[in-house]
Amino acid sequence: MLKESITRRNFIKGSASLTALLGLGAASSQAPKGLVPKAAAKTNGKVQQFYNACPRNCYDTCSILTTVEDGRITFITGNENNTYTKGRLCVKGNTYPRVVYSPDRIKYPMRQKGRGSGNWERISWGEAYTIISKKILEIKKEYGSTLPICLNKYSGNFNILNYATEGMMSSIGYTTRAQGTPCDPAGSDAQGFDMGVAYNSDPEHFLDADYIILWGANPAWTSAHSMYFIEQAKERGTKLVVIDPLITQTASKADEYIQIKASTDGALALGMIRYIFDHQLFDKNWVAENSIGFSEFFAYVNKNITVEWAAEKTGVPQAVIERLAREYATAKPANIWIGFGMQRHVNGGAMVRAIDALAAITGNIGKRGGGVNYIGGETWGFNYHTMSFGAPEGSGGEADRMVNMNNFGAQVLAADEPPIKMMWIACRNPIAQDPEPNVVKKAFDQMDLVVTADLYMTQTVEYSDIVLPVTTPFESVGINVSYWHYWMNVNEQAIKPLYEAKSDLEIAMGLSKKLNELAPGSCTFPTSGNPKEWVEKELNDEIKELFNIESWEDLRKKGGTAKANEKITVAWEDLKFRTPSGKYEFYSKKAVEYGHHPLPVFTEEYKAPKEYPIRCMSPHWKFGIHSQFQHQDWLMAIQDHPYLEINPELARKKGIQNNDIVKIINETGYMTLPAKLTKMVPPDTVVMYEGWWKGVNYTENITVKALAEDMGEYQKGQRGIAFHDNFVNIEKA
Amino acid sequence: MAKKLGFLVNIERCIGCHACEISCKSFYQLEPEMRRRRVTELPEDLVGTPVRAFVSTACNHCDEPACKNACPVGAYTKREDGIVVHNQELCIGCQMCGKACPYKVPVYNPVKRKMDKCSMCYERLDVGQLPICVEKCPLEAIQIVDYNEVQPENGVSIVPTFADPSITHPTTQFILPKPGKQTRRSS
Amino acid sequence: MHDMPLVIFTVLSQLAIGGFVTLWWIDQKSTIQRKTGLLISLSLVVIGGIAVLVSLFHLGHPFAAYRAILNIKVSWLSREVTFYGAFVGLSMLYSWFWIKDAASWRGMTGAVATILGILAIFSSAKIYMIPAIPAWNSMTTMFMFFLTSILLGPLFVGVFLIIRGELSMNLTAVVIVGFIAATVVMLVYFSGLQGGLPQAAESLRLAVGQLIFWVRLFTFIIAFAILAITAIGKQKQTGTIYTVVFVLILISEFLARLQFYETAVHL
Amino acid sequence: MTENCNDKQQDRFELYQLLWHYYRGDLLNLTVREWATVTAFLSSKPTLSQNDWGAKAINLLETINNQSLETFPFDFNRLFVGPNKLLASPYESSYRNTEGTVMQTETLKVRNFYYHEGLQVDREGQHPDDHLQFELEFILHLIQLAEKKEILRLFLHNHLLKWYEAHCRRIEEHSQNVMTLAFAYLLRGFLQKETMLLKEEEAALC
Repeated sequence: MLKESITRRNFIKGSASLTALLGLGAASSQAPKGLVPKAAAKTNGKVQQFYNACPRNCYDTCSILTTVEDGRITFITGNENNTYTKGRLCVKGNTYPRVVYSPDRIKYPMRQKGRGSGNWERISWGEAYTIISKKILEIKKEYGSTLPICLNKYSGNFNILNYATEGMMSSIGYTTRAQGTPCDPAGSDAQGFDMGVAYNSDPEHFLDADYIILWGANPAWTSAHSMYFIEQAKERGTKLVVIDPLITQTASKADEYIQIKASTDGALALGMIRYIFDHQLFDKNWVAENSIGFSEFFAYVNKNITVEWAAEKTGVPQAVIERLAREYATAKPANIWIGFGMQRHVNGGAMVRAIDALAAITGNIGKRGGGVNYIGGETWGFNYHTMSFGAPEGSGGEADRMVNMNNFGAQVLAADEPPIKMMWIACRNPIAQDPEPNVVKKAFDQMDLVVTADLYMTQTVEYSDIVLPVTTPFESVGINVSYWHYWMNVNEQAIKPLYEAKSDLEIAMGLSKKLNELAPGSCTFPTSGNPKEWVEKELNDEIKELFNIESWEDLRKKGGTAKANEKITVAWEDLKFRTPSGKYEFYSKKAVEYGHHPLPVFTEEYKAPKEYPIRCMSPHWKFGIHSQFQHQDWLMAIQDHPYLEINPELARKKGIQNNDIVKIINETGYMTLPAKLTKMVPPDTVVMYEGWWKGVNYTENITVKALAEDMGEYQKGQRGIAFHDNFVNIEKA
Repeated sequence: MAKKLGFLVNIERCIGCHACEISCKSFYQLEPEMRRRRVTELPEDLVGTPVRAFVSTACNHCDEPACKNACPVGAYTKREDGIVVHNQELCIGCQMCGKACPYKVPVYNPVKRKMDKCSMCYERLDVGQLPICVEKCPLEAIQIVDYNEVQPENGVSIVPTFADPSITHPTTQFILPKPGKQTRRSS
Repeated sequence: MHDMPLVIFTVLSQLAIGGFVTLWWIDQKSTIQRKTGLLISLSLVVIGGIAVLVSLFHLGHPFAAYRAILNIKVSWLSREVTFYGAFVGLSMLYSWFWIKDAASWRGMTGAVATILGILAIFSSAKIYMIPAIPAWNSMTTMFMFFLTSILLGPLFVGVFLIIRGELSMNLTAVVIVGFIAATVVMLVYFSGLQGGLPQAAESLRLAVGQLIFWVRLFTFIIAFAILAITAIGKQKQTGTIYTVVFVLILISEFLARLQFYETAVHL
Repeated sequence: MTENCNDKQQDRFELYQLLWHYYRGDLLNLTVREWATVTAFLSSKPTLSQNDWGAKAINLLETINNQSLETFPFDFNRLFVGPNKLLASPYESSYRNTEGTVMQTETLKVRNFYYHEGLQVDREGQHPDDHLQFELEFILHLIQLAEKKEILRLFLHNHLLKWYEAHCRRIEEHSQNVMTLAFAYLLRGFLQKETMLLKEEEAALC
């Protein structure tokens, strides 16, 4: 090796060589080896292309074509073999070269001396594994189980191989898990009660719709590729209706926009249903053949609901409700897309059930181009091989212990017998994204060890003891599907991992190896393996048949992306619902089991406390997914700070002008940020978009209380958070 | 007859996502501050009812390019097909083109110390490919039109915030959004 | 402030051209000692040369500046560079003829250089008379550029001549006419901005909002007043008065030009 | 070559070597006593002691105590390693393109230099080739071979000497520790000398 030869020559030539003087050998450094003789075949100018998959928590889950020159990514674009994304990426996807090559990336495993101190020292992977393993074994010894170890991992990377982190945890014993989802729980439960499970139709079928209602969804910002199909449909004469409390980017494109009072969507749906019943516009045959409990529901509506009441409740004029009901009921097929934001209320689940009922009574469910589309998981039939190894023999406890991801801080603090002493965080940034971040920090304070695996220095990393550098999609192998479209995307390794980054799978293998070295048999996770072999093990016969592929390798060769068989792309086409009765259940005993009313009834919305009369909504932002992307320089060059959207009328009352700094406050906390005056928000509401901004030490969640939604336990184990029932006051700062 | 290529930007379709801008930047590996295409927010009351509207603009490949007349080194040429090309080899970075352009299209690249602007990806067009922004717009809101052949229905040469087209006769045309029906809550 | 090289270039080049024309004209009409003439013409060459050098700093690639004459067919900037370059060249030659004391050659080269200088200022103004920047796009730009020359040039030459006791012409009258014209142009300019396109009005708003606007006006008025009062009072104008007026007006013009660039609002 | 000339060459070599060790992170765990050796070593180099920046560096190093040694690795990591946004990136590309992104054209140009000499970075593609540590190692390789003088001159001229000042400025701006500050001065002082040396060589060539 050349480095050594240099060093040797130094010794020979340099009489007072510093190297010799201080006894510096190669071993004393963690630095990369340095320069070595060049491989004979090496030249610059080699161009290659690879298929990648965007693994972020996004409807669109794009198939990517990556150009690599001299081992460096030079261009990233959409894979044209995919008819949903059509070779195009969203604005965030286009920034991937920066995500990979940003000098801000976390490069090496590091340990912080004093949590939050900013005093970091570099350690080797070996040292990191040793510190973590020793802690795990110590905890196991002290508490008799691994339950004091808590995993908080979620949606930062949905590559199937990333479930290795959960697998690694299962392989050391029973642990505590952050369970649930901040995303869709109430709505998913609602659809679960009504139809057995949430199941959406292919978004490419928007083209077949005669009428589209986007109900609290903003695909222009959150699913640009779906927006393409919606615009195409519009151009062909489909009417687009958007129902939303805010004039979103999508609402700006609607043929008709209806501004609704937030959290009253259920009342609107029920009002429409009453009109449809009154005018005999419902599909009698459909409900007779495919549902149970219709007569009870019919009676409930006729007894309790009037259109006048709905108008009063929702702020939508009666005439508009009636026209909307008539148009929707007579269009064939009519398509509803329910956004996740709509159900982030204390009555979110009930509202989704009411909207489902609207689609059911008009016979729109099970029809191509129709349906009540929310989320789906039909293509997620992987083996989840990485999670299959089980607890080692002699590990204490009987099962994993669950804490609610959505009230993580408080539940970690409350956990007892045994308490939680160690946290492993992957694919998440809880301090930025969870409600009540100050409580989450308190929970961190209680830990003996916090390990975070991440790409960037987030608020959570700042508050960790050990940080492990992870790979971008381009540096590892994987496979991805979507919870919205029907494609499966291959992820190839396009470049070598930068610095010392490792994938979650490699980390799991490395930790297992160390654990087994220190205490043989203490971890059942395999200690080695080729990622390509791992990914092949994810595919079973059913999923191969569904996508008409033989293997991961086959999918790669076929263009990196494949669409599921047509037969599953129309939700409930066979009308075999997965409810206990096998029918659509207006009357759900399952709902009763979970403590809810059996029928899709109206549930009151959360009322604003007197001191905090202004609703502060925090919808998704177009330059970010949760805490990802927005901090990249290309996007910072477009918008470099968060802002608060305020209606000019409210601003006038509060003496606030454009760009004034505004203080938002409630009992949970406060923050200050610039105002943007806009009529896009109603006068009783302010909007701060969700995201993690570079150089900004707060997020929209500072004032969000861990207020639970009405549903979530049935499908997701835990209720979600009513993110949009966040009430504040504002003043000029 | 020679071509008259120009962009046709459909504001009705544009969702202001900036993918055109960023894909162009990525393809040409431009610095963060540099944008050959730029997405700009339009006034809220553009169509009467409040909406979020954006317009995406790049070089307008004018019939009478002010940049071309301002440039002291003759770095600008207007091709037969109407594309205004800036030859960076010749540029001495005097920035006069940027001053003269009513649309502030040529921008200074502080690294190369030369001006930089959209070339309608003529190298791609010449081999039968579309410009990056046209190909990568998720909504297909940008097109290339030969205005000598086609006069698009609804195409207009001016949008609010856009300079008077009589100065340089830009070839870009826009399709303005149609107002939708809105039911807004009264306060 | 990145237009600072242009501010310095335009003011100094206009000063040099104005001074040159004054010197040449007086030399035609009466006699100037060889030593004095040489001194003035050399100092003008130096100022003219500094202007060229400073202007290069505005370029991304100063060493490629020679290419700037390539587009003379259409580009006013090319024309400016060409005419001004030729002017500086001829003014050197002109100085050479002072050394040689060749009066008739001086007359001829001076005449040609005068024409080139006028063309250079004309081209210079035309560069900025562009629709893209409404505050610039009027004949006032042309007048202002020439008036800078008329105010600064004669005073510059005057200072030398008065100190050496050779001032044979009433330069004060020329400058006072210049002051009056400049006042009129200024008023026309401001009202033009006020009543012009929104961007022009914005330029005025920006300019007035800056302290240097008032310093510029103040120095202008004081300089004008000193010259006018001393002229009306038939008081003998001294080198000191000329120098003070020159310095004040140089500051005034420099600040005016700085604002010209800094407050330019693009369409 | 004269003895004097040889000495100078030896000094250059040793200073590059020290900086190389520094950027490799080899010096993070030295004791106060070992630092005294290093300081004495530096004081013996006329190139440094006679240079303003070099003298400043030596003065600072003489103030080292246990406390400064304790915070030294943390500050070193904040500046050059992470996990935070690097306050003084050690990668050439961070200074040569405005967005500071690594693995860009500049990196490739550096790589080409290595290739020309039959070298490459170990595990190429994982660590940007233009990390200061590699550039210094490359210089150490060239400096001992008389026939590589021209390559060395070109490399210094096209690369290291083009960006070290910006790098030093960032360290000076963000350093919270005498050690890192001293090394910024050291790097600046030494490379200023190198710049002058190159100019002299060029003049000699003319």
